[in-house]
Amino acid sequence: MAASPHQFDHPARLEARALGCVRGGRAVFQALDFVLDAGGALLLHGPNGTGKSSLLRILAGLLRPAGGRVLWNGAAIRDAVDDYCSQLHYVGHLDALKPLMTPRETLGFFAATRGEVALADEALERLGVAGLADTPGRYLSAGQKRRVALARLIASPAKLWLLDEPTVMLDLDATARLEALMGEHRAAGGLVIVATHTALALPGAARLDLAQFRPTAARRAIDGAGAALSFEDETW
Amino acid sequence: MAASPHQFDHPARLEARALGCVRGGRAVFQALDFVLDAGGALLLHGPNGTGKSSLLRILAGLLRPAGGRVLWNGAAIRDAVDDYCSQLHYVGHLDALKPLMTPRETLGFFAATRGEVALADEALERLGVAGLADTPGRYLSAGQKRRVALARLIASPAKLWLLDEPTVMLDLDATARLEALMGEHRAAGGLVIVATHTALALPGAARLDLAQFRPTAARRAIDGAGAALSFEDETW
Amino acid sequence: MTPTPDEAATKAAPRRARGLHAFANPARFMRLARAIFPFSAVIAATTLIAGVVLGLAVAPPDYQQGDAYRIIFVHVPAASLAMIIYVILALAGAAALIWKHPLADLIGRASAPVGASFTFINLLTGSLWGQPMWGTWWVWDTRLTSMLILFFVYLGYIALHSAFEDPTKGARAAAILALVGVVNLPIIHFSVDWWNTLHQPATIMKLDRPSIDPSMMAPLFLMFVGFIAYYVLMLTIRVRSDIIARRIRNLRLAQSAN
Amino acid sequence: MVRPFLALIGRDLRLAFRGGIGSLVSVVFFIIAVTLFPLGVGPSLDLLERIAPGVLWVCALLAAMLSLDRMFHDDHEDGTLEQIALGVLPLQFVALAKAIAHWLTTGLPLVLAAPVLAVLLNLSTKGFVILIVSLLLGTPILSLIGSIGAALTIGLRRGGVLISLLVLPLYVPVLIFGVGAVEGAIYGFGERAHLLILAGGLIVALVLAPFAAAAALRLSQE
Amino acid sequence: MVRPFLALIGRDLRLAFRGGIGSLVSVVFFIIAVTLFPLGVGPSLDLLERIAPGVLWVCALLAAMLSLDRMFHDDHEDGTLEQIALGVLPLQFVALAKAIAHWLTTGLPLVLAAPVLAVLLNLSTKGFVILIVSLLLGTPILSLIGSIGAALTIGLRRGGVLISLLVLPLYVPVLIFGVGAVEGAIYGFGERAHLLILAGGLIVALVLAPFAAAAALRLSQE
Ligand code: HEM
Ligand SMILES: Nc1ncnc2c1ncn2[C@@H]1O[C@H](COP(=O)(O)OP(=O)(O)OP(=O)(O)O)[C@@H](O)[C@H]1O
Ligand SMILES: Nc1ncnc2c1ncn2[C@@H]1O[C@H](COP(=O)(O)OP(=O)(O)OP(=O)(O)O)[C@@H](O)[C@H]1O
Ligand SMILES: [Mg+2]
Ligand SMILES: [Mg+2]
Repeated sequence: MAASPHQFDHPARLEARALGCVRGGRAVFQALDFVLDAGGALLLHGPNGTGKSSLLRILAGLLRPAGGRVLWNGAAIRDAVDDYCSQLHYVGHLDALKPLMTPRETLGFFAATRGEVALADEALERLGVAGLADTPGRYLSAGQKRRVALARLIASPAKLWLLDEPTVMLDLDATARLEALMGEHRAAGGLVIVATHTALALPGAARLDLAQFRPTAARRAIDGAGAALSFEDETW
Repeated sequence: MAASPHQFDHPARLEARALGCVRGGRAVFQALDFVLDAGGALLLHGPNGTGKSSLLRILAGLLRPAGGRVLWNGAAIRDAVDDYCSQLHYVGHLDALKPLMTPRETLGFFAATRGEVALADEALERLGVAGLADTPGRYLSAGQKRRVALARLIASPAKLWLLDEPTVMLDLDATARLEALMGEHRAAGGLVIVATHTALALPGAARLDLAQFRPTAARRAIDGAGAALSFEDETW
Repeated sequence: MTPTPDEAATKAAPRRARGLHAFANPARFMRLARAIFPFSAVIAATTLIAGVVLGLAVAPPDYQQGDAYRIIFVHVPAASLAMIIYVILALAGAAALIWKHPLADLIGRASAPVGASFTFINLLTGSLWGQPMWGTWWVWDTRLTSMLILFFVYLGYIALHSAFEDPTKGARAAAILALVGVVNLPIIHFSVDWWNTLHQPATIMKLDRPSIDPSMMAPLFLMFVGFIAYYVLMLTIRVRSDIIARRIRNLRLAQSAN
Repeated sequence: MVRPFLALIGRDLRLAFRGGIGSLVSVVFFIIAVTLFPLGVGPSLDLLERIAPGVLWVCALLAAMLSLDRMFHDDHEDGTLEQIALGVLPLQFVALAKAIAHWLTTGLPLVLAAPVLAVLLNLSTKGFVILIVSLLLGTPILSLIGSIGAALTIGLRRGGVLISLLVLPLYVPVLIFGVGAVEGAIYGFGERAHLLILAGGLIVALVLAPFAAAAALRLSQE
Repeated sequence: MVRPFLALIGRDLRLAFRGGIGSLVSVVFFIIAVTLFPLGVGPSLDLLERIAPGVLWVCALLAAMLSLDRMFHDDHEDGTLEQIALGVLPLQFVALAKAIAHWLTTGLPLVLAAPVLAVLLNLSTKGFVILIVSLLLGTPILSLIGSIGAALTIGLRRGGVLISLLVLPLYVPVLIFGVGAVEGAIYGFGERAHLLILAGGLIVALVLAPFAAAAALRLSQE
C-alpha cells in the first residue's frame, strides 16, 4: 500500500448527537447518534429513501438538521462552519464537472477555492485517468466523470471524507483504487463516511443502518405537522 | 414468479453486424457482432469508457454507428426507425423525471407518447414505489427516482429492453425486483440488454466484454482522423 | 423528535423576541385569531357600508367635478393601505430573518396579496378617474409611476414566495426580498420625483386639491378604518388557513411515505 | 397519432401552469420592457403615442424570442426528449406540438396583455383592434419560426444567443408588417394588405416550419 | 482569501471565453434590440435622436437582466456551487466575485458596443462621452443588484422571469439617472448630479448587495 499523499497529525473525532432530519415536511430519521474517531470508517446503508444522502449533507453542513447536533472535535460544527468545511471533502451525486473544463483545470479550481494548490496529476494518476487530464468534461463517459470527481479527494487534503454512493458508475478497477485510497487515508489518520448499496471493502468499518432510525408513521405525521411552523429543511 | 403483464407472441431477434463507434473524434469500439433471440439476455461489461453506453444508444437508434448495422428481425433498423422504436424501452443515465410531475403523471405521459395507456399503478407497485405515485419528482431520493424510471418498463409493453446501469442507486430490494422483472420479461418472450458494473442475476445471459472490441492505438488514430469530418457524436 | 427551536436564534435573540416566539405556537395563534376574527369582520362590514352610504348618498357633489370625485373614497384609502401593508411586509421580513420568527413568514405571505390588491385598486380607480379628469387613462406622473412600481414589487414578492415548493424556503427568500425592497422604495420615490421634474414640464393640467369638506372627510375616514379592518380580517383568515393547509399537507406526505 | 400529440401539448401546458408565475416568462418580460420605455424616453404623451406601435411590437418580438431556448432545453437535459423521440409521434408533429404549446404559453398571453400596455403607451384608439389582430396573426409565426431555431441549438450551452441570431432575420418581416398594420390603421392608409401578408405568412409557417424543425431534431439525433 | 476570489472570477471568464459566441449573450441581445427599433419606430432621424438615450439605456438594462439567470444556474445544476460553498471563501465574496465576472462578461461589452449603436440611433454627439460614463457607472450596479435576484431564484425552474420581476423595481432608479445624465448633457442642464448619484449608488451596491446575495445563497442549497 503506497503512502498517502497527506498525513494528519492531530487526532480528530466526529460525533452525531440525537440527529433528526425533516425533508419536504416529512420526518426522515430521528435520534441518530454515532461517534467516529481518526482512522475510522462508517458505512451508511439502508433502503432507498431512508436518508443516507440527507445525513451526508447534514454532516457536510449543507443541510440543517431538524434536531440534534454534529460535533467536530467536541465543538458544534454550526459554530465554526468555515473552519470545519475546509477539513472535509464531500463527493455527492453530482460530479461538479463542466463540459468545457478539463479535469486538470477542474481540480485546480476546486483546490483554489479551498485556498490550496492541486496535486492534479497525482490525483488523476491515482484514479487511473491520468490520460484524460486535458480532455474536456463533455468527452468523458459516466464512469470517467465519477473518477475525476473522486480525484478531488487526493488533489487537496482533508481529514474527513463524505462519500455518497461513490462506486456508482465505477468499474472494478476504479472501485479497487477507491478502496485502496480509503485504506491509505484511514491509515494516515483520516475519517471516511460512505453511503453505498454495493459491496465495498472497508476493513473494520462501523455500519449504520438508516432504516433503524425511521420514525414510526404516527410520529412522522406529528413531527411533520409541528415542523410546518419550525425551520424544516433549512440549509447552510 | 408472477406472470409478466405483457406477453410477446412473435419471436424477435436483434443482431449487430460489424458495429463500430466513434465519439468525439476517437474510435471507441469496432467490429462488434452479436445475435440475441427472444427470451435472451446480453450483459455488457468492461472498464469505464469502453463504449457500453454508446452501444446501447446505437441499439436504441439514438446514436448513429460509425460503421456496421443493427438488424431487428432481419431488417436494418434505420429503414424502419419508427416501428422499431415503439418495440423498445431505453432506460439511460437520465431518469426523465420532472420535478413538478408526479410518477403517475410521468408514466402516463410516456405511455401516451407511445400511443398507449399506462399501467402506472401496477408498474409502480412492481418497483416498490406505489406509495410515491403522487409525490412530485423533486421530493424523491436518488434511488426512488431510479425506480420510477425503471417503472416505465412495465407501464407500457416493449419487446426489447435496453438498460444502462439500471442498478445504480438501487438498494438490494429494488435490485431483486429488477432481476425478477427481467426474468419474467424474458420468460414472456422479451429481450434484455444490460450494461452494468455490478453483479446482476441474469441466468443464462450472454456476456459481451466491450474491452475486446477496442481498436488498437494505431487504428484509433486513423479512424478518429477519418471520422472527424463525419457526423460524430450528434446525440439526443 | 420534536422540532427543537433554533439554537443559534434562541441564544442570540433578545428577550422581546422570545416573548414573540410564544405566538409561534400554532395553537395559541389560532386562539388569538379566532378571538380577533368576529371583531374585525363586524368592524369591516359596518364601516364599509357606512362609508359607502355616506360617500355616495350624503356627501355633496364636488362643485368642479360633480359626482366623479366620489371615487376618492376608494382611491385614497386604498393607496394608504397599499403603503402601510408594504411596511408590515418589510417588518415581517426583518422579524423572519433576524429573529427567525415563524409566524412572521405567515404574516408576510398572507399580507402580500392584500397589499397587491389595494395597490391594484388604487391604480384602477385612479385610471378610471383619470379618463374623465385628464382625458387619458394613464400618464407617466411621478406618483402614478412609483405606485406602478410598488405593484411590481408586490408581484415579485408573491411570485418568489410561491415559486418555492417548500413554504419555509419561500418565506425566507421573500423576506430577503422584502428587506432589499425597503431600501429601494424611498430611492424609487425620490428618483421618480426627480425624473419627472427634470424633463419637460408636465403637459397635463394638475388637479387642484379639493379643500376637504367634513362631509367628505367622514366617509373617507370610515372607508380607511373599514379597509384596515378588512386587512386584519384577511390576515387572520389566511394565516389560519395556511397553518391548517400545512398540517394537512404534512399529514398527507407522512402517510404517503408508507 | 392524435393522442400523443395532445398528450405532449397537455403536458407542456400543465408544467407551465405548475411553474407558477415563472411560466409567464414572456408576458412578464413584455410588461417590464414596455413599462421601462416611458421611464427611459420620458413621459411626453405625444412622443409615446408616436413610438407606441413600434415599441409594443419590438417588445413582443423580444419577449417571444427570449423563451425559445426553453422550448427543448429542459426536456433535453433530463432525458425526456430522447424518450419522446422513441415514441410513435413523428418528429414534425413533436415540433408542431411544441410550437403550439409555446404559443399558448407565450404568444397568447402577450396578445391578452397588449391592450393594457397600449393604454400605458397612449396608443391611439384607432390602432387597438388592429394591434390585437396583428399580434394574433404574428405571434404564432414567431413561435413556429422559433421552433426551428430552438431545435437547431438543442444541447448547445448558451444556445440562447445563437437562437436569437438564427431567428432574427426571419422575425424582421413579421415586425415590419405588424407595425405597418397598426400604423396603417392609425394614420388611415389602410391595414388590410399588411394583415393579409401576415396571414399568408402564418399559413406558410404552419406548413413548412415543423418540417424544418423536425429535420433539425433529426440532425441532432443522428 | 484573495486567491480563491480570483480563481472564481478567472474560471468564470475562462468558461465565458470558451463558450464562444454564446458567452456574448448580452451584447448580441443589446445589438439586436437596438437595431430593431429603427425598424419598428420608423427611420425618422429626429424621432430617433429624441428617443436614443432612452432606447440605449433600456436595451442595456434588458440585456444585463437577461443573462442574470445564468449567474448561478449551471454551477448549481452540476454540483459546483456546493463545492464552492464548502471552500474557504465566505459567501458574500462568492457573490461579489460572481457579480464582477458577470459585469466583465456582460456589462463591459455593452459599454464597448454602445458608441456604435449610439451612432446608429443618431444620438447627439454631446451625449456620447456621458453615455459611456453613465454606462460604466450604471452597469456594475445592475450586475450587483442582479446577483441578489439570481441568488434568490437558484434552483427554481424558469427562474429567469422571476429574476426580471424581482430586480426590475431596483433597476428603475439606475435607468432614470442614467438617462438623466445623458439627456442632461445633450440638453445642457448638466449631468454631474446624475453621475454622482450613480457613483454613490455603485458604492452602496458594492457594499450591501453581496450580503443580501449571500443570505440568498445560504438559503439555496436544499
Ligand atoms: C392610475 C392613476 C392614479 C394613481 C396610481 C394614483 C395614486 C395615488 C396615490 C398613491 C395617492 C396617495 C398619496 C398619499 O397618500 O400620499 C393618491 C391620492 C390622491 N389621488 Fe390619485 N392616483 C391616480 C389618479 C388620480 C386621479 C385621476 C385623480 C383625480 C383627478 C387623483 C386624485 C387623488 C387625490 C385627490 C388624492 C388625495 C390627495 C392627497 O392625499 O394628496 N388620483 N393617488
Ligand atoms: N458525449 C460524448 N462526446 C464525445 N465523446 C464521448 C461522449 N460520451 C462518451 N464519450 C467517449 O466515448 C467513449 C465511450 O463512452 P461510453 O459512455 O460509451 O463508455 P461506457 O462504457 O458507458 O463507460 P462507463 O462505464 O464509464 O459508463 C469514452 O472514451 C468517452 O470518453
Ligand atoms: N430535495 C428534497 N426535498 C424534499 N424531500 C426530499 C428531497 N430529497 C429527498 N427527499 C426525501 O427525503 C427522504 C430521504 O432522502 P435521501 O435522498 O436522503 O435518501 P437516501 O437514503 O439517500 O436514498 P437513496 O438510496 O435512494 O439515495 C426520501 O424519503 C425522499 O423522498
Ligand atoms: Mg441517496
Ligand atoms: Mg456508461
